[in-house]
Amino acid sequence: MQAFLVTEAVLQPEPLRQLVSDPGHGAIVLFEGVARNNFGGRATAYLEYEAYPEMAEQQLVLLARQAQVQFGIGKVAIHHRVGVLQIGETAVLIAIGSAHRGAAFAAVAWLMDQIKVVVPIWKCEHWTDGSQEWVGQR
Amino acid sequence: MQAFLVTEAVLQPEPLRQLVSDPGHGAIVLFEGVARNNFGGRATAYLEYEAYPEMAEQQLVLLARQAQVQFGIGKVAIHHRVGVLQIGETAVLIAIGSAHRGAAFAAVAWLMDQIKVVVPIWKCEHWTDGSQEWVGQR
Amino acid sequence: MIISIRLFAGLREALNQSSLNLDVAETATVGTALAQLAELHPKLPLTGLAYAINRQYVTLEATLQPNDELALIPPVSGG
Amino acid sequence: MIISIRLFAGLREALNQSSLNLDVAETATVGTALAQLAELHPKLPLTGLAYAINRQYVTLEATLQPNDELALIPPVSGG
Repeated sequence: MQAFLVTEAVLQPEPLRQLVSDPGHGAIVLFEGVARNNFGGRATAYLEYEAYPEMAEQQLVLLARQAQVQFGIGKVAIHHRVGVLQIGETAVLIAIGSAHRGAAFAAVAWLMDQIKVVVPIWKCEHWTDGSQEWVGQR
Repeated sequence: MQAFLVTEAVLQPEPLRQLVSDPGHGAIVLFEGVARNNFGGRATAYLEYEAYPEMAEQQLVLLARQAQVQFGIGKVAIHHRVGVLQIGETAVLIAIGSAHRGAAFAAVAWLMDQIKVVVPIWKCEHWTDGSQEWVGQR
Repeated sequence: MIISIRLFAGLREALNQSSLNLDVAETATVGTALAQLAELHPKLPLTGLAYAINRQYVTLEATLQPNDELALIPPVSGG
Repeated sequence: MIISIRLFAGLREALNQSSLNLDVAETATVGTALAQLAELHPKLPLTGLAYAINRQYVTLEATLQPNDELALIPPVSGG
């Protein structure tokens, strides 16, 4: 299993959890960003994600290395799904192993913020009224 | 599966994840506190946890309710293991579902801090030199 | 009246038992019950504890009722 | 010289294609290539973009080499 992956396949937490586990780690944090049934209160039918996959994977690797230096965490793995996602399906999965939990909590929040700024992946909301919209683009 | 449980059985992330999932949630955070191979640099052979289980489960419920009010998170589930744990095994598992990730990150950090103050569970370090010590008690 | 006392971790190991019954006065508080316990078991380390009656945290001043479960809670270290 | 341009999300939908080749001057920068593209496809929404050459973020002033892959990156919204 690759630690950093952009994939059309359903994301699986357990293999990522195993990738980041280590006898020196006292904390494992798993974060899942999940397709929600609304955005700003407007009803979502389903989501569609598109990526520049080669660059997105590179960016995820860079962010993880930066987080390791900045927060002193241990192993990191990040998978992002692309294609059509039904409500409740996982879009992004971050796993962090760390000696101490504080660093892992700080790092996972920072990683998610960064992913939403620098990783070339785009979300299209397909609303229940049949219209669609690339988030952040008008 | 009970949402709040003190148990001798190996903790399983997936059922807890399912307990907290909801179509209105955009974020799921899973935290695992794991038996580490050292404590303050001293080598640990294995851990032993003891609980006042009836009260510990009550306290976990109270903390979860408080976190829901304080942080606006959605569903919460917390399991804590007792008995002998080998290095790498999970001692505590917290699952949080939330509309937004920021609330979930804040709540999981707060919950772990609180667990270490008010939930009647005790950890005994069994060192590799054969001696043992109840953490926090001399 | 009889109350039961729950012991954990180092306290349990010190007495090699996880609970015991204590016959206390009708007016007993957590504090007076502890003093009685200390007299019975002088080596029991009773400093730095928290207390719970029937699974609720209480102070030393809390009064006891017949059949109450008084738990002596050393510094916790879960997680 | 020929460079390839990658299009995503709204840009991809606007042209109904995910990449195209562009014949640019040897001295071309991201900015001059974009100006050329805007002339070819006046309806393409080219505001608010970031740019990458061969998967590295660059500015409008970056110079292009033959066979470079220039990606036009609308505001991202992963996660």
